[in-house]
Amino acid sequence: MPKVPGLVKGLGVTMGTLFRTAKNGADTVQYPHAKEAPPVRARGVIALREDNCTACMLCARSCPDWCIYIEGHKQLAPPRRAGGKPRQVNHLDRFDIDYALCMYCGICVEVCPFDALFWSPEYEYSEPRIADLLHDKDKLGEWMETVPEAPELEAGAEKKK
Amino acid sequence: MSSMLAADVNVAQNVGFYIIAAIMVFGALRVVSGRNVVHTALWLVVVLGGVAAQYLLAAAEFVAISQVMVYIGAVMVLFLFGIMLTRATIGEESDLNNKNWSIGIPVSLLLAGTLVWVIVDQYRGEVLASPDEPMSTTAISDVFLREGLVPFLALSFVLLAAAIGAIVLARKD
Amino acid sequence: MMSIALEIPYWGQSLLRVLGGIGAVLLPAGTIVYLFLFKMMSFMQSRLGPMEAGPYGSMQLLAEVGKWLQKEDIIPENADAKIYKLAPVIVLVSTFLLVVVVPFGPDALFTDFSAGVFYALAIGSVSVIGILVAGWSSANKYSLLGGLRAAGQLIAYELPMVLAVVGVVIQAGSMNLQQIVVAQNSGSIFGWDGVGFPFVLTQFVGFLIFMIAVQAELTQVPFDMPIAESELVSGYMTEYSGFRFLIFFIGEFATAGVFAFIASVLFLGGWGIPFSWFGWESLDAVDGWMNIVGPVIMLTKMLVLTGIIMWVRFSYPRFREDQLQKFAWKVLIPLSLANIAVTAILKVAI
Amino acid sequence: MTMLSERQQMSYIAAQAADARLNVELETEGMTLNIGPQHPATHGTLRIIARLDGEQVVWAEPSAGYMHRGYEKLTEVRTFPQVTALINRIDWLGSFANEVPFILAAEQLMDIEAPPRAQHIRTILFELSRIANVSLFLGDLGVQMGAVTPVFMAFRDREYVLNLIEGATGGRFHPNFDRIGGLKDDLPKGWLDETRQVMKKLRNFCDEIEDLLFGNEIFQSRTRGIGVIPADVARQYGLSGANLRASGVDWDLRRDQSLPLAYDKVDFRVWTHPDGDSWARCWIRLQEVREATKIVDQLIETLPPGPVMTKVPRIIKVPEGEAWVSTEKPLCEIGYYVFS
Amino acid sequence: MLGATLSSGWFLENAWLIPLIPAIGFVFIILFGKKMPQNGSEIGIVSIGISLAISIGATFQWIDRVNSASGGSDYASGGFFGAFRAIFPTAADGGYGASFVEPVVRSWTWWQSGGLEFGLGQHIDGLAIMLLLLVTFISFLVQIYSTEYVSGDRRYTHFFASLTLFSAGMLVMVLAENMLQLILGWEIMGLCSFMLIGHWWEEEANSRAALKAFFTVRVGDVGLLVGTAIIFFGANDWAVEHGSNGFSIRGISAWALSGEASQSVLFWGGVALFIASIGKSGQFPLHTWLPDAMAGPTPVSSLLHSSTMVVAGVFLVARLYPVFFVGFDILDTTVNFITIIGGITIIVAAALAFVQDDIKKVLAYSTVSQLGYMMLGLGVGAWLPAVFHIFTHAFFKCALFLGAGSISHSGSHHSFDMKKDMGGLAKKMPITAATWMVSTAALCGIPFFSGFFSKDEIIDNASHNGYQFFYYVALVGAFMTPAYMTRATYLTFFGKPRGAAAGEHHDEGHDDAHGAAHADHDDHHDDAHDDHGAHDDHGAHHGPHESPWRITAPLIVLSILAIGSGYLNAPAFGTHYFTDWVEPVGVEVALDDEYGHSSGEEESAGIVFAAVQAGDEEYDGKAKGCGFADPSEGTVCYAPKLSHAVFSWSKAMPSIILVFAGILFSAWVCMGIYGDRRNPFAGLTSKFAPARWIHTLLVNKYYLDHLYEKVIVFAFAHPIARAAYWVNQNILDAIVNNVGRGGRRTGEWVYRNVDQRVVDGAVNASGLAASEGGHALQPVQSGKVNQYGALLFGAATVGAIVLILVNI
Amino acid sequence: MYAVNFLILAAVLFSIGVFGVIARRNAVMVLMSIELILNSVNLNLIAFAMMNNSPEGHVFALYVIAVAAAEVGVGLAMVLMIYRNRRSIALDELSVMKG
Repeated sequence: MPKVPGLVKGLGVTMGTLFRTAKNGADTVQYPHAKEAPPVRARGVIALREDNCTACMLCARSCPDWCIYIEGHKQLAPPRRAGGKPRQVNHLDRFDIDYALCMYCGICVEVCPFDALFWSPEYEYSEPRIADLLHDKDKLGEWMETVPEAPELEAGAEKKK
Repeated sequence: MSSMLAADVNVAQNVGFYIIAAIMVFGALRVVSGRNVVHTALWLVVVLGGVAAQYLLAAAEFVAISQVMVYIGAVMVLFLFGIMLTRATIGEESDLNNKNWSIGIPVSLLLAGTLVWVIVDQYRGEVLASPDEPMSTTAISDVFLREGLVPFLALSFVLLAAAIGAIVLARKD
Repeated sequence: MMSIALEIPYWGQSLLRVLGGIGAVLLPAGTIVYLFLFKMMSFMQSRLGPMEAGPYGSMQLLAEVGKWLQKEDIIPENADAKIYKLAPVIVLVSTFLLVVVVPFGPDALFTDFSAGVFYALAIGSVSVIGILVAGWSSANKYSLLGGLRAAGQLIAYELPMVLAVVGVVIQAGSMNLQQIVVAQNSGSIFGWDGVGFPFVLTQFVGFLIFMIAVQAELTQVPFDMPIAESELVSGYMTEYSGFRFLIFFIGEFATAGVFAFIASVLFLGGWGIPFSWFGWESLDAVDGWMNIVGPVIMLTKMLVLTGIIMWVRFSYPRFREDQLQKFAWKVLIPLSLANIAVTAILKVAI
Repeated sequence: MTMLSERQQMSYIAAQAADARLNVELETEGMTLNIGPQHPATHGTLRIIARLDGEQVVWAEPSAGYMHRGYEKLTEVRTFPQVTALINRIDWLGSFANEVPFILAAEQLMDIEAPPRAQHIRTILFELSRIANVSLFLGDLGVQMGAVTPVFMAFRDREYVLNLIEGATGGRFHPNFDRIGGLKDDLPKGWLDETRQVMKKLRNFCDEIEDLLFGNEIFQSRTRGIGVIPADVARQYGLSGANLRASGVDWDLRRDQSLPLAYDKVDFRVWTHPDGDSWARCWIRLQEVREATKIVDQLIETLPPGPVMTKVPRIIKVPEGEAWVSTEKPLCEIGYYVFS
Repeated sequence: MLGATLSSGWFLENAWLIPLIPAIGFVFIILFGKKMPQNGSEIGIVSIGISLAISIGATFQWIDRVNSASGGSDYASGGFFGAFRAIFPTAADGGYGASFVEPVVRSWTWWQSGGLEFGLGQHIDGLAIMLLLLVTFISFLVQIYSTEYVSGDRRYTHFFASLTLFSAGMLVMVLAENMLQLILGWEIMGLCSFMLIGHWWEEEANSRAALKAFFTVRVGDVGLLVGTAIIFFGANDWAVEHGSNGFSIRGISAWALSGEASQSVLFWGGVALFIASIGKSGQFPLHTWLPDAMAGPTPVSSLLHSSTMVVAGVFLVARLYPVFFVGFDILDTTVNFITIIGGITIIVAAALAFVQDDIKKVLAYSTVSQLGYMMLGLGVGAWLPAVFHIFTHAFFKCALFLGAGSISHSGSHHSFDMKKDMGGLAKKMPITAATWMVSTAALCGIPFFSGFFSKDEIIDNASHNGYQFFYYVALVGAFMTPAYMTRATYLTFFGKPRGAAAGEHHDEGHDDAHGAAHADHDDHHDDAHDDHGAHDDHGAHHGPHESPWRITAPLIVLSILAIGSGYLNAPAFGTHYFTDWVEPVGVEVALDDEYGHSSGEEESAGIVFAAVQAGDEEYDGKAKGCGFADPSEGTVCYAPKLSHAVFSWSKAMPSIILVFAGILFSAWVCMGIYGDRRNPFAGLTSKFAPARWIHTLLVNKYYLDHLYEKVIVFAFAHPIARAAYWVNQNILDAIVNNVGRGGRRTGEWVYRNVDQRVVDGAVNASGLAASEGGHALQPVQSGKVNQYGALLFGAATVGAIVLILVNI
Repeated sequence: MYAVNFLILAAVLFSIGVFGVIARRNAVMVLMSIELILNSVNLNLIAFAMMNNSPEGHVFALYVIAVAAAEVGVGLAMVLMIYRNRRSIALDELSVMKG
């Protein structure tokens, strides 16, 4: 079989793609009209369950670029059982994450011993000004709603303890 | 003066001629007096374009097109090339003129005067008949390929020699 | 020409011509940009292209024009401002001058030069000056390099283009574009005149050379060294912004359209349909409705040809500068000379 | 008075010499052109001062160092998990491949080894990041030469790979998935099937690129015989990775080195090319993408069950010592010298 | 016989295809050669083969035509197959003085200017047919040979392309209908010879040889152009009047013999054209390029330098023989330019052949010498023997060259040095040796070999036509030829194997041995080193062996022809086919009144033959007829009437004796010098001073190259350059200076000598005026263009004004 | 149209060109002035051709155009060479031929 010149083959590839796109539609997604669902594990934004947080500062310390700001004070909480001694708990005053600095490494989520931090796949939170990317705990709390369930694992995996 | 109103003088053609001629003369003066090399080259383009337009007025269509093709398309590009390759600075240069440019004015004025005098003396009042249609390419090609064949071939050799010569001159090694 | 001339006053004719000229330049340019630059390229890259402005993004070009018009008109500080402003105009004007020889119908033409082909090629070379001074006056080394490359390239590919056309001229026996159209539509292939005699059949080599040269004249890939984005950062257009960039942009695509018009006239039979279909004997016998249908046919052929140009543009990488020059001087020009020789011999022999 | 470094003096002398040469046999006005770091072809990483004679570069000085980000210093004050997050950023296009050797070095220091399933998944992700990296290179190669379409195809098909990586690790560009002693998590369900589909797509992509770009005569004329590095020169200059293999040296750390990765479980070919020119280097990379897809396919079929994490203390305490681990990254050989 | 319709045929009518096909083949080789399975050589071979086939067809049809003219009307309508029967007619039915056979002429207008048409066309007569057949045949064999010889070469395809184009050029020239076409073919050949000789240009000696060949031939080409111009301006008026033009070969021939031509125009035109022949055919003063051109590959040598290119010069003289015949008064005088040159060439070249160590150079000088024979033959009026010698010489010289190539290819490991690398090869290479022997015998003119018949005819006719002195010159040549050929044969095939022939170089490091073998070559022209490319592919080469069939087959064919071709015209055996077929008969031909196209469909170049007037003279030679008297009214001649010496063995005896004497003497001397040390001739050149001088002179080729390169070039180029520089520096640059200074000096001189003695004041003033004038003018010569421009235009304007004012 | 028109225009252009040749210092600009002169000659040729209604003038004008192209080619090559050797194309510095 005679060799087809590369120039012709190249034209063939582009034209083939053209017809494929016309037939099957594009591989792109028309973004504001249609959205791709991010994977369950996608590290979109960090959500905070404030109730669980004890302001232990583990996350703030382990953050590689120190973008988590936590302030808290000790206060007495009502006793767990009626009549008990009032407990001393750390109350969270401020939990801010500066998403302009965050590098989405996920260490904070991992180190949190109280399951207060979660990854949400939510990604539409851009701001016109960079300073507006500093989100406080209310905002972080809102994202808790978008946190999905942990996915099932592939066959052969051992369940985590 | 009465001859100015001769019936076969086409007014529109004359007006066109004068406008173009004025532009050409102005352009030509800019060419020889301008202070920026690239600007003068562009003025030369204007003059050459004007010449082409005059050819059209003179019903010399083919020559006009050749003028555009050779001069504007090739020669001027070469000029611009040459200028840019020999360090054309942006902005004005003061020393574009010679020391003895003052000789040039009387010489050229004298020349112009003489020529105009002779021309007016000889051809005053002679009217060029407006041809009905432009000089046909066929007629020109007939001259080229019959009487003018040998000069045509000679010219092609000249061009070849010029091309080779230019390459030899401009080559680096 | 006659029928129009009788019915419309002179100023009306003039106006029609000006409008027609602008239309003949801008309409194809816009069509090409939308159809090929926006849509075909996108589809070739498995995406959809602009979809928001207008249905299927058809108004995108207007939006872009609006965007460019409102952008700041930046002139670099060291630039030669006068020439910098003049350069894009030269390019666009040469395109407008180019379109006037193209016949769009038996009477629908702007002017009827007897040496129309020659005129087209001559005017086509004028834009070189615009590009060259654009590069020079920008006071930018990339621009200057781009301008010089463009000039060298346009000159180098002007030659094969002219030489490729010579074959057609020999075959048609005329340099008049209208005559060339007539020669193709009234001819016959071995006595069969069903499709006329488009010169692309006999002048296929010439057609190929012509299209390659057009590709290079338009500085489209694979001959886009002058505006190579990854090397010269758009070359001579580097410093241009806003309105002046728009002129260059329109000029580029308008010239593509006009060259495709000329190519379709030279090789594909132009506006005509084979005269035998309607029993026309000569140009005079052609019906008036061809003045309306002719431009449409032309537009179709033009779109096919520009489609090929753009298709190549979106598929190929570019040459290196020396390869480009070598290709012109060592391949195309000898080939086109051989084409001329063969055509001349066949013309005399047959 | 400013003191010139020796290197600056040398470059000054070279510039003078180039000027002198231009003056002697100059055809045109010489031009000194600065390419980069803002030039589109250099991506902010490199600056080349070139001296041109017409279209010809007669002298050039590359000036590197724009990408130096001071990792060494940054890592001095961070813990091992934090460093892992930073290490991701060394090569943005193949991040996972950055993590692996570092983690391996740390494991070496701690004298632990990840379980086999983790090793397998590491290898899969490692090869996926190779695909993501090199396929973009292949498309971008076209853009640098003026071909606009290949890069879109590359982006299109790289997207599938990135989706895979994101699906498994959560991070598209910076997975940060590797942990000392294993992986952060196991693969999600359905991932393996999807991977199989994507590998098919990528093989198709390789064919397309081969037709569109590599088979193109213009592309070949621009790359063949350009920048030839003979095998001995390549060895002397210490080239590594695909560049070395393009010079005909059969050297691949994946095969020639035994690390706790799953490369010894798969059958793959190490491609070499005798030419050593630009084309050979591109071609080698194309073949490696193909090869990587095959490796991934094989690994998926042989994925062993089991845990993905060994027992490690909660607070990682790396014992004092030093370790050097190098692997065959997408671009070249990368090695980490870890000193604890 | 009168008005007998001449037969013609497709092949004759379309003989123009013969050069065209190789030319097209050339284009194809260039375009597609490298992609072909055999790298393009098959295209060359096929195209030459087709040409050969057409040539053969044309030859048969020409023979048919000749026979039909001379009454063999039996064959006239026989067509192609009839021609077969016509090849060897029963007896010489045409005989001498047969009727004129009209050449087959066709021409097409190429271009036209000022009423002058320049045509391309074919002019087929016996001479052209003979050479067409010869060239295509030899080219065909050489191409086959080359496929083996240069196989594996880096520029294999280009080699075949050049070879094919070269053949096409020669064929164009042979066919040429007019002088311009002849020049075209001539120049194509010149160009191709340059490419072929310099085929291995990487070695400087080769490119120098190519350049030398090119430039030397170019010197002659100036003569060709000048001669063509002279002849054109002399002939055109007459020719146009008779329906042709001054470029047409027939027009020129007819004009030269018409008696209306100016003798001086013919003489100078002839001189100029003969200078072209000298250059191309390597005659005496310009022969030096030919041996150097042996630097080319051997097939090239055999094609260019034995049978085609170098005979182009001879062909030119033969083609325009009327011009030379009348211009040089051939047969009327006992000495003329052609004979002088031819005679000198025979002796000089033969002497040089004695001292060459390089086998190809021996052959080259032998070629030069043989070309001298051909020229001599033409000069003494022996047109036919000279042409016949071209024919026979082509076969045996080609065989010799190819044999030399075969030896170097398979016997001496790409060396051509007879003393170093050959000897005793007869046993190792029997076929090559046998063919070599046969060809040598033919070259030497041993009876019953072809060379004898042609060479002896020349010698005989020299005497017959009254050129007694050159008869002896030719006899001396006849002695020298076998002598040097015997030497070469001895050195190559007999004695002890030496050098490469003994297989030495295959010891370790054969490159070193190789280098040593060539270190003391006086000029490194041979292609041994460069041939390694070709050599690499037969690495299993152990010592001398016989060459493969693609080399031996042409050798065998050629050596058979080296014997057989002579019998085409062997008066000793009463055959004179060649004479009948080739010689144009000198008879007056009636002109058609209207130079129109009355003779059928073929478009003629102008002069049309309507009827043939009987060649009514008795065949006795000189007294009357074409070339000796003006043709009568209304008739023209196309060829001078020549007589042939009648062969007799007694007249041939001197040359036969000399040939054998030469062989024996040479063999004796050779065995002495190269074999047996006790022989009296051993060490002759070292013992005996005059011999040493002669040897030195010969080794240095009479110092001709020194003359050209050192003396002429040096004397001209350097002094001219220096003079130009000097003029530039001292005259042009400072012309006004010198005017001033000269004026002042004049003034001073006058002041001192005249003024002091004669008139004081007046002269003093004039001297001063000159001096001051010079000074005043000096600034004008500023060297600035602008200023010159100002002066030019200013002066022109002033001059114009003055003119106008005067004329008002 | 009057013949004088063309002829006078040509004469004026010619004189301007002559001034350019005399006055300009830059070799390229001298070449440009020469182009002016050549074009004025061409104008004359065309005018006379129109006067005689014959194509010869056109043919000569075309010859002139072709020769001018050759002249520019060689001229600019020389300018480039001068520039290469002397780093300047000022004509009054080129006085090697000074007497």
